[in-house]
Amino acid sequence: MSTKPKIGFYWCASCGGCEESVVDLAEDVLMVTGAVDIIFWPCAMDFKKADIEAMPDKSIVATLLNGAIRSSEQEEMAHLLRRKSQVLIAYGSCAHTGGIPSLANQFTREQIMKFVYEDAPTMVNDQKTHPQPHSRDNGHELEIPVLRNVVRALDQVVDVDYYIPGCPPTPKLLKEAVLALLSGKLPPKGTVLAPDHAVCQECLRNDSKPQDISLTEFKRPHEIIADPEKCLLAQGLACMGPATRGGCDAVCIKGNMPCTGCFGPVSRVHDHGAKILSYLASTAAGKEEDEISATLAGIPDPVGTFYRYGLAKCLLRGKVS
Amino acid sequence: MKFSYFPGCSLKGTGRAYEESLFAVCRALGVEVQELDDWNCCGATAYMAVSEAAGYMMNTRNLALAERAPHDLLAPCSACYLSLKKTQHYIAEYPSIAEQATGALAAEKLTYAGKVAVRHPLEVLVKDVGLAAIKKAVKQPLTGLKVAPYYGCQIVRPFAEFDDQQNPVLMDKLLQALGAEVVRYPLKTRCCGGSLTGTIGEVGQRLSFILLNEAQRRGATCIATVCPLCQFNLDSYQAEISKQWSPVKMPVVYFTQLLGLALGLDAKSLGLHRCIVPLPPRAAPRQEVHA
Amino acid sequence: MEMKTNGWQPKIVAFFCNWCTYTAADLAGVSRMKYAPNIRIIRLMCSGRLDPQFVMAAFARGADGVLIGGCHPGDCHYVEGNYKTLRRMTLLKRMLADLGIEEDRCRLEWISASEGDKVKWVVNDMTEKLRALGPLDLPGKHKEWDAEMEALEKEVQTQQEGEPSHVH
Amino acid sequence: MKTKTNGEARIGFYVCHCGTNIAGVVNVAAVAEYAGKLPGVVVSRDYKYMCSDPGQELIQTDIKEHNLNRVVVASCSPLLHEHTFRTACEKGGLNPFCFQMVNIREHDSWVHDPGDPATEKAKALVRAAVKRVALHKPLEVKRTRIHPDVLVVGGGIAGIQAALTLANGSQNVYLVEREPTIGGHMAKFDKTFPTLDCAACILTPKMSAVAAHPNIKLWTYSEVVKVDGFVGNYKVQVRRNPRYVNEELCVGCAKCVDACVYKEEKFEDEFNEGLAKRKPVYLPFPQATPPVVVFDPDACIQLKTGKCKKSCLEACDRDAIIFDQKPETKEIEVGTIILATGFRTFDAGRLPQYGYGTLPNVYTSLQIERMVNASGPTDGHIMLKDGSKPKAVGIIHCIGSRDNRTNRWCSRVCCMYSMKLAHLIKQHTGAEVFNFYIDIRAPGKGYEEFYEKLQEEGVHFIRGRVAEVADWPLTKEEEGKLIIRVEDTLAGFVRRIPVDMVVLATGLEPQPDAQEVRRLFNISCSTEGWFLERHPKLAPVSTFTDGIFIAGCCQGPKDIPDTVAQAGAAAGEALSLINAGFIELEPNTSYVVADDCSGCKTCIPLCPYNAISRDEEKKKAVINEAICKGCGVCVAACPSGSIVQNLFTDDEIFSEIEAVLG
Repeated sequence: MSTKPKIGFYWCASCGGCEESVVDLAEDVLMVTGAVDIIFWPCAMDFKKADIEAMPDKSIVATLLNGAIRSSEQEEMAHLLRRKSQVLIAYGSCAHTGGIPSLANQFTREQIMKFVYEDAPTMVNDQKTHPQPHSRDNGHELEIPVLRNVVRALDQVVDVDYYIPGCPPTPKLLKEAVLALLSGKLPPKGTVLAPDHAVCQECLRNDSKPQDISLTEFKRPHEIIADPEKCLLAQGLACMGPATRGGCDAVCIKGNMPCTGCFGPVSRVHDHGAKILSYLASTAAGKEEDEISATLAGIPDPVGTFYRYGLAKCLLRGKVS
Repeated sequence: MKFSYFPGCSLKGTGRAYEESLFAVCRALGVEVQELDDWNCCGATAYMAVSEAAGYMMNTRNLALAERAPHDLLAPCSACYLSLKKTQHYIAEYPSIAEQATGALAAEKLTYAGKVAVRHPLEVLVKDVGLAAIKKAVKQPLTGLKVAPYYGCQIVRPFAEFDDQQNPVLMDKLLQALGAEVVRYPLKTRCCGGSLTGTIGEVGQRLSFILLNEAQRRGATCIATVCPLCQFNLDSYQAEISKQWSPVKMPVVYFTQLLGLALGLDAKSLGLHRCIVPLPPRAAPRQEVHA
Repeated sequence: MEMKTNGWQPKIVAFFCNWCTYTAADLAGVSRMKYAPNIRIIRLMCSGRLDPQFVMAAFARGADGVLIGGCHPGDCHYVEGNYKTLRRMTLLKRMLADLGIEEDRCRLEWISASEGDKVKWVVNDMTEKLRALGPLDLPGKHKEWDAEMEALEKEVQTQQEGEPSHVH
Repeated sequence: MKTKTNGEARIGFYVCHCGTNIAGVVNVAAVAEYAGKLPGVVVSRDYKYMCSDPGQELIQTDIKEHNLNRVVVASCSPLLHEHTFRTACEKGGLNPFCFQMVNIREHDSWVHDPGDPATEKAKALVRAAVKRVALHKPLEVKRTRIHPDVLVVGGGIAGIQAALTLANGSQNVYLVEREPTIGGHMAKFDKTFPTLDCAACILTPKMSAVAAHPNIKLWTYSEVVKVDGFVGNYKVQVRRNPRYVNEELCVGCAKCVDACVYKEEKFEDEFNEGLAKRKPVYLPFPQATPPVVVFDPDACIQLKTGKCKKSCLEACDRDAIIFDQKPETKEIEVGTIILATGFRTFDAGRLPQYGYGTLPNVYTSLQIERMVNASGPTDGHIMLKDGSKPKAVGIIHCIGSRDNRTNRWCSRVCCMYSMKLAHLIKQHTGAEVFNFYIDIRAPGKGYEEFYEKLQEEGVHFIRGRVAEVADWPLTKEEEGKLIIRVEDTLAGFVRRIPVDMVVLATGLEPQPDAQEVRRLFNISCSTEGWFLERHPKLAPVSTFTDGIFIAGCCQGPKDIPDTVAQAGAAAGEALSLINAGFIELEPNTSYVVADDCSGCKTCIPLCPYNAISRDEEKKKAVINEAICKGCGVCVAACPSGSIVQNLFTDDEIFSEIEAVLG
């Protein structure tokens, strides 16, 4: 039996982009596979849950779990992998802060089911059939996982050791994390494995930002052709860079798109959305309420904009009534 | 510009000239007035003195009727104006009265939401129609006519909503716009005797005398008023007053009548023939005035 | 809901600026004005110090209402801090509405140092409005949300103690 | 500074009874017991008066005996006693900022009824303070140098007194006055109550002393237009309006006035309250200081049209007239500022029922002051419009005071000056004098005695608010008279009292531009417009802005003795700062944690004092803590939580929020 350290990958409520990001390691993936045994990776390899259950507790050195937790099955797998792993890493925005799936916390489960199975424009369902957790077919008892009322980040379900942020994380961060694991030089538990400064520090357009921008209008990316050299915020785009953890090398901004906040906040911030709000409102002009409202009208969906990757980690955790 | 109109008893009786002149000037100035259907007594004096609650109920009914139309309610009689305003105030401030009123209205399937605005024609003419528009419409300026503006007590107390409580000036401004000379008349809000002229005559009439005598002393040709009771008190007893104290001869007219004259309307249509002490013909040059 | 409102008192966390509103609250005290005891005042030097995170934290920790008091526009001890507050609050109110927090639960008031009576009025008025809205109780709500996971967690625990078995 | 803050928090907690002020409402014993069980609290006590010496010693002893490193006191407002307890901590060997105060008097016992809710509130506030104080860090007090020069704004008796006190104490003073002369309202008075000494006799020497004082720079006809900086270091711009005269050359001989092409005095004389006229060029009054004429640009033909013979130029043998004089802006640096901008009198025309402006022989009190003054427009004769002496005079009190429709406050001086005028009128004319009053307010030294003296002199006092000054006689005797209609509330009936002259005792109001002035100086106003003192009893001449003091009627109506006392107090406060040489500033400033800062520049434009700049080499924000005034606006905005405000850190505030809720 191989003595190489055992590593697992798993996905919950996610788009699959995080899985792709592992492949984005390119030739470095060989370095990884050379150094570790991947014992569980449902996306790429045919291992079964029962195989994991059969393993002794803590026999996996590290599991990188991506995706938010929305269903009972995901919850169960999170518990299982937690038990079997020495180190559990929340990998990517969804596991880290709830990600895009947690925007669903603005709606009840019933609203979502009704929309998806009845009201969605692409849906034809005259019988108004909804999936049933328990059913009988051909004499068999069938069971599917239960959808939870709210979407959770991984650490809202099980204990998490480290976080690798990003939608998806960059190969660089993954490589550094794996190297740290292999070398055993791990930072204190709970650390986000990315720098603790904001994106602006890495942004090549930082110097082009004027000191006082006092915006009278916010624009959305499709409304302008952005100057590829200048600070996007100064051009009226609500860039989340100043309030978002760096480590991505400002990759979106290099693509002339504003930062949307996928790395989550820095460690000093308790509520990413509220902090984004505070900073963006501080750059707005106006002294009268009407004037201010008119300026801020360029941000049509504050919740969706400020908590795009982390409504689960909003201090309110979602829509509360 | 359209208003609901609450005449009250006076404008259909002793104050008929007020209604006639009001209608005439409104027509001339393009203000539409629609008499409130099925209105009842405002409860002034008699009811309010005996049972305030009954007074409020009666007025709430008038207000509820008025709310069926989307217009402000015009109440030219000072007593009506005050009773309606007072009722609105008490209903807004005291839930127990409001509850009682709601109950009373329910018997007639009426409701009152507290939305209708009660307005006095002086305010409507000066502020809504506007002095500029009135000035433009003047055909016969009242040049040389010396008028003592008399507001009486009720449109400024306790709710002076559209003018100064101590020193109301809207009528002064209106009369000046008509070309009249306004006499400084510091008694403009002093009591005319009110109901006392009917009960304790010598007390009430003495109060009327003071007003008439002072207007005369200050060289006024006439007194202009906004209130049917004031007009009645001041106009009707001048013979007795002259005997009792000293001779007075002072025409007392409604401000709407003077406005009508300035707009070139004929004296008859303004009800000027109903005055006991006639307005001298010089003031109404186009028409002979019958006493 | 009925059960919860039994004996329930609204909790208001207030953030008052040192120069105007905090002083006004002191004045209300010196003038012995009586008002509802539901408010807990936290002093900031300027309403401009108010980080929207504080409002979120207060709600998350169980406040039924958050009151922010600053100097009147043009009167800020720090020239323009209150305008910065106004900008943040304008956006925050919109966001809170989207998150299902009723408008009356988060209030911005300009109260100058001389307006002790306004402190009294605002606190009483806000307390009444919160009473009418009922408890927000986010800690309770979050606990309720998480109750759905308890069954599984328990099962996982017993599993750890005994033999591995299938959950479904 | 010795500081014991290492290791775990060891907190001492003290709750004050404040006599029964707190203990009568809040169960202090229960609060102390509760606090004793909170994490980190090692001593918990309640005590009768924590601010007393034994109370403070209690803290000091406990710090030593129990090795405390944090202290919390629950008592009154920190705005009152925070400094007291910080000092006590310091004396006990603790850094003064390892202390937190809980306001359970102004914010609790004084505003709530006795009982559980008040006690529960106290516990919640205590919980928050205890949790917060554990996070406190020792801080150093910052010092700032005090520029020794002082600016005094307003040259009435308050400003004069303050300026002289400071100048006599060897300080350089700038005295700025808007009018062409100093002297203010007092210069218009004839006598002062209750001693009846001549106002000019006591004021004129002070005015001359100001003009002659080597330490006082007197700028009349000037206004403060801009104020920057902070205590100890104010930069002030003063605009000197052109009076079209070289102040250095003019000696006030008034030859130009005689030579003016206007032979008649045609323009309203402000100093004589409209009772006299003056020329376009004039000396405001004989003792005007500085004794320099002034040209009225709205009246002078040369200034209005440029087409005048300019006979004044020839008349002036000192060539002092400068028709093309321009406004001039001076920039000065001062450490402290005293505002003594005074009041205006109520406009009696706002109450038409009293006939001011419409009835002849209705005067304001200030007009009578001028009339009775020997150098006034009537050479000291009190006379009616027709030149005759009045036989009966009515003085109506509370015009624009104690009235819901105008001003609610008592103007404090009207009762006394009305009695003074009653005395003078009686003395000068022998007339019957009637005072119509609501209450007589004579609460000063010798004031009640003065009231008694007036009664003995036969001055009538009728209690009742006058309804009207009427000119409509009902009897022969009333004809040609002013009839005062009043309900005599002591006799219980309505009276009509005919008089020849009516004096309206107009009240005091804030200056019409009080709001602009207070914005300029960044101080507060009451809703009425009076400048707000820092504390009505303990800091009556201080404002909420350090280094700015107020004196005289700009703070509220008061008489000359009180004004002079306040002016002295304000000067004393300024002197105490100057003598100390520096002021200790609250260390609640903010700083950037350079390692955390991403250099996003969000904070830079937000600072009202331009204290934040960008280190272009490191690409990080830097706060100049000497300029920072500690509002924390940048901290709230910093998108990466990289700015920390001392005494108000995020962690401290979050812990307060958490603990206050349970």
